[in-house]
Amino acid sequence: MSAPRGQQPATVTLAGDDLARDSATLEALWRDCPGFWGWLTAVDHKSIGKRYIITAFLMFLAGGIEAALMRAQLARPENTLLGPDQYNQIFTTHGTTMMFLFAVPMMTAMGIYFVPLMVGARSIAFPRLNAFGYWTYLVGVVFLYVCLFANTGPDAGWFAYTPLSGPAYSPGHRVDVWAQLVTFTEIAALAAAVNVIVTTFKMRAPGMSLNRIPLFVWAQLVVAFMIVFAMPAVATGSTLMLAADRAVNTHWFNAAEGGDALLWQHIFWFFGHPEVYIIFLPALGFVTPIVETFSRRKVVGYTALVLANITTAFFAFGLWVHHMFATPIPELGQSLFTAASMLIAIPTGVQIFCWIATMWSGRLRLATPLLFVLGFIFTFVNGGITGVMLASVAFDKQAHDTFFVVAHLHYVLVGGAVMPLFGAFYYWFPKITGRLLGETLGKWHFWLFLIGVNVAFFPMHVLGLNGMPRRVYTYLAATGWGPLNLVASLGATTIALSVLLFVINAVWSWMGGAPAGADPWGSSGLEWAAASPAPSYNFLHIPVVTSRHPLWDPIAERPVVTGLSTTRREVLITTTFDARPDSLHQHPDASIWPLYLALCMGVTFIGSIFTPYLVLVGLALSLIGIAGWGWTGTRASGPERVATPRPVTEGL
Amino acid sequence: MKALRTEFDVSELPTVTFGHRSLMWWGTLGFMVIEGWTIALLVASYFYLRQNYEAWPPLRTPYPRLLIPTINLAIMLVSFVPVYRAAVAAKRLDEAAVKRWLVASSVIALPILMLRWWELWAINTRWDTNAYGSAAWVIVGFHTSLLLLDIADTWGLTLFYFLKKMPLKAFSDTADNSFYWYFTVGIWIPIYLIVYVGPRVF
Amino acid sequence: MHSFFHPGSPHANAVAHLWWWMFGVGGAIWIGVTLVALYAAFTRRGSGDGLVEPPAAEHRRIERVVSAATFVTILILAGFLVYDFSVGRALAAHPQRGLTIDVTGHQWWWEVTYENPDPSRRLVTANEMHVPVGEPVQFTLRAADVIHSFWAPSLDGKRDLIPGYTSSFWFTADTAGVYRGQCAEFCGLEHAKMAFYIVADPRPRFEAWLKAASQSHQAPADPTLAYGERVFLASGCATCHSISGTQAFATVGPNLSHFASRSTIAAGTLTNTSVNLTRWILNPQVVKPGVGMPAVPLDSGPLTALVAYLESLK
Amino acid sequence: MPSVARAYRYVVVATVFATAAACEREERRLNEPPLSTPGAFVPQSPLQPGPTLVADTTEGPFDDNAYGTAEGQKLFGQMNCSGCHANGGGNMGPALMDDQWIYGSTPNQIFASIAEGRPNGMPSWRYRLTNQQIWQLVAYVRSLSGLTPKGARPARDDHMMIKPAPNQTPNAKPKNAGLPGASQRP
Repeated sequence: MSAPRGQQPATVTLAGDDLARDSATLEALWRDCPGFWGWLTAVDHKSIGKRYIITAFLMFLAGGIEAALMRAQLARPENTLLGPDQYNQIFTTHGTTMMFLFAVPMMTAMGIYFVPLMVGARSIAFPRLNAFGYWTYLVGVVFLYVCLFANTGPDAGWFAYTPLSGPAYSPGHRVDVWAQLVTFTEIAALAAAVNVIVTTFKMRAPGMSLNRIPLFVWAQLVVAFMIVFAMPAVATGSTLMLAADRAVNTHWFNAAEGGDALLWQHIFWFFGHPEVYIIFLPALGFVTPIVETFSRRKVVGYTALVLANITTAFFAFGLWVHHMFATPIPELGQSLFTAASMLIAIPTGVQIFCWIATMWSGRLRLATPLLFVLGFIFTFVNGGITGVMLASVAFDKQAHDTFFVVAHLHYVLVGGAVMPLFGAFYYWFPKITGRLLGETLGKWHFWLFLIGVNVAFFPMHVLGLNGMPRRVYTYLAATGWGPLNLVASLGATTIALSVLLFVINAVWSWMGGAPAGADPWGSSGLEWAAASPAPSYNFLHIPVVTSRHPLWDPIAERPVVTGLSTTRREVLITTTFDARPDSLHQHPDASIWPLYLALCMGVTFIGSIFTPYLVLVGLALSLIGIAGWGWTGTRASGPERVATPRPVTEGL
Repeated sequence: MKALRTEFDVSELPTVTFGHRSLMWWGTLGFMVIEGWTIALLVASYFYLRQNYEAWPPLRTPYPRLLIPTINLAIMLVSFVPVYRAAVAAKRLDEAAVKRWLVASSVIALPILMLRWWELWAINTRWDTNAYGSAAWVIVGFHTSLLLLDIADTWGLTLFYFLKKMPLKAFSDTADNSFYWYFTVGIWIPIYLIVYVGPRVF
Repeated sequence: MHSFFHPGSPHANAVAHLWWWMFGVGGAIWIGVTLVALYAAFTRRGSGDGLVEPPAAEHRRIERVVSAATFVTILILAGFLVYDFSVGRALAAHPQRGLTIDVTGHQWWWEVTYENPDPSRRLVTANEMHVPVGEPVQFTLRAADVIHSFWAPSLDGKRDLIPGYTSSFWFTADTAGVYRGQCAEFCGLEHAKMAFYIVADPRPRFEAWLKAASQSHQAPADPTLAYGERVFLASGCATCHSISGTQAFATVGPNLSHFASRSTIAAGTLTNTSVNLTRWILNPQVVKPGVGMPAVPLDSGPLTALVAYLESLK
Repeated sequence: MPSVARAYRYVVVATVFATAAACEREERRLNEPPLSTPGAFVPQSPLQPGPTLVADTTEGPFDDNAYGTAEGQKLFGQMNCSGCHANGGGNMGPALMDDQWIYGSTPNQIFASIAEGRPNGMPSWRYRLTNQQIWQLVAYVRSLSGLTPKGARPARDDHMMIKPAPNQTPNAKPKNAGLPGASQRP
């Protein structure tokens, strides 16, 4: 049993070779199988996370290329580079890619990779579910892009407003592709969310009580809960309503038979607005550790930051109608949503103030990650302020669906999410690859990106107020929108250049960058206690946490947990609130079933577009998969001990 | 590196736990929340569409039939008994009893599944007739998919118990399976009231 | 005029004022926050690995500053909220019912109807509407196919036209002039080319226009024009378009009575000249790919006559 | 490993086919030269007896094009075809959803019926619609009775449902009642 309180526990003196032997055993126990097969059956949260991050980044590049095409088309009036048909497919794919295939998966991927490391766990709660999520997402990615090249790219906007996206006005299978793609990404996001929640609740290192959880993990946890309540909405709308309307002629959105076009907007934005914060809160989670590390100081207002996260999440579900101010809905309702939309600025403001205060009272090292944080503050505050403007019903009726909104949302998402993300790349790249990213190229990347973003998006505010609507494939010279559009396009080129620099930097550094030790920045988080790149078992000994900044504790000997099995994949389960050791759980070995099931999902959902029979086939096949999954799951290697009704560690 | 000090030796901690102490329980709970929330959204949409009509069900649309759904509801409520007993037996680690009650649960699941087919047609309006029909069909249809999943789960588990030597932690899985069944049947009660009884009321 | 910055009505004016306030205050905040961040970044630099542990007193001071900043934020937001609500109430107030114009959004053009108790004087036109200056004008908005959005930035905010819904709003143009508007909700292939014009005239000129526009045509005396009319009726135009006083009364496409009095063709895509019109009739799909109007391959003779006829419909 | 390589090759081939099919189905033919009338349809001499006989073809230019068929669906409503054909159910004019075809079910024959008109009330649309529009109508009319590829048929129309959506109707084998197809002609 665990050592009772008071009595001084023994110090384990581990000689170097003992350590080496233990780590070798654990490595053999936890690593994925070698070779191609091993790649298909991997369940290690780090392999999955790495794939997720790389795939999502490729999607970022794809979406960027689409953006570049649009900017090229709009660079001058009545340009004929793209026709309306191509333009509509491209802007729809751009939005869909950036929201569903880049932003959300990238943020959840960072969680999948780092949450277990940051809470000091050997693995994520449900490794096979995790792998299943990735494969499902990959099926979606391939599906969308094959269809785009087959001239079947969705063309009704990433918001797919009915009735335009309905059967009567979107013939063919283009919108069906969109509807099913959403289903894939939504399954993947939910899988990741459940994983993050359970990992955070039940697998934290002993001593990491709720008030010691790192802010990165807090952000991921809050976002996981938002995903659980937001994603089902879009799934309901796209799969159970829109796809049904198109395939089997239900009448959810057909006014002639009692359906309602506005119902779609309610459902979609009930997901769509929280979506913004699902992308944005994890980014705030990146900022805190970066600020702490590079100002050599514990963050000001930990509690305030946690509460800000939670209140933001709550408000986020009360804002959706501010996307519908131009529709015929009651004035009173509108004012309520105005109030909510303005209130949400408060928690965000608090966070910004806390970080500035931290830097103000710290000793700064202006490394690239911190530069990106400064760029984030500069860019994002602008987006936040235009956001407050848009909360006003009167003004929103002018700016809604114009380039002003385009500017606003890019300031918020590029400034608020992508900038911190790049900062996070520079900060955590060593932990993933064991090597540092080049600083010089990094600084070039930062400055070009900052300039590009502002040159590209600032003029759009003016364009919108000068009456340029969104989603137009061209405009007449007489409108006088030409010059500013040209400027914006030049800015877009600059962004493209800076991202290219980053790709070069990443590839080059991964090949032969400067090797980083376990903790290159002198940070405080548990993830830096593991070697870089982190071994398959994460920690040789599960650490015991005694403060919010474990690695900054001025203690002689680090308290650890011993006694975890070295013959089966055993993880430590702790109590939900104060993280006391509670029980052990055997984790599954590598498995092919996640991939198999994901492919069955593909058959089912993609098939549903063409014929119901494929749905039956898919379901039948997945039954086999579920059986196999369960069969390999119900296995125990080694002795089993059944819990007595009361928690074993009650005495602690 | 710093010297290490053993704070906890966990080698003796239990490996089989029930309820909120087991990971699987939390996972199950997570998916219950997701599915329950989806049904809540569907029901909200059902009432949203209801505003577009004076009469509900709409003019010249018959009431849903009550006979089959009521019978099936009764069977579902009865099914609580074997499922509950299976959970109790599992917590008592009584394998024989677990097998017995799992078989009972699997058997009672069969008529539920078969009656569900006629239950769909008992809505008495096709999904492509009007928005009312669409809403009713989609709600019941979605619940059917949950039912299928849960029954497949139960049958699989039962099968495993007879096919191989199950580890002790399978008892915990059995308890979670019952837990999920409570949810699937529990959520059906409001759906039954809204979709089948509702049109006669509002 | 087609810009938020040139308000032509009390509504647009009020909103513009509101925005300029938010712009001023917001801009100040943006610059302020940035400067503080930069100051911190460039004055607080330093090397060394030791942690910074400010004394409790200073820490409390910092926290007080943060709370103060938060408090100020709340005050500013409250200010915005009050101002916005006051503007909102002003805009929501409905005047005594004035002139009412029915607007129906089609893919991709605007159908405009001036109701009149006397059905024969009911006026149907497209993409260009005239309103009297200084009088409240009420709009009734409907959609024929998908969602469109009616927006003339210089006059007022936008309103969505949603199938199954009828929405209405009003404004008063207080300066005479021609105001451009454009569909603001993505509505398919030609969403980009779905503009309209609102001509605000003093009452007498408006009356004159209304009178002229509600008259139906006599059969043209000039042989060329007469031929043009025969071409219009014979070569399929009449299947979709209507011209008052002729046998053409189809409602698929825009109503072409008094076509010549409009300044543009194809919902603000081309200026209304005989050259453009010829181009448009011969192959509309080049000008506006996907538009409902098919190419009408006419020989030069009938074509010129048809164009002459249409351009004569003042 | 070779097996994997072969699998990849199959995937590529399948993708190419899917692409080809999809392109055909999804194309928006916005600005293309006006389509011609079917060769046999243009009357050779004014002395042609009886209804025009048309060479059979299996497919019209828009039969497997979703957008074209949808345009045909729009025209069907705009030109008030329902006035006589009642959404294909048949009333004053013959039903279009069943497998009975008085003047033949091949694209060219339907084109002839629309363009020339037929006795007892079917007007001629030759000078009202362009060939392209008539071909789109042909595609829609054929989709009503399940003669066109399922993937390209329009689904539910956003109006009151008087008929099942074409994409719900089973593929049909027409009984070419009345007029014999060109193949059986002496």
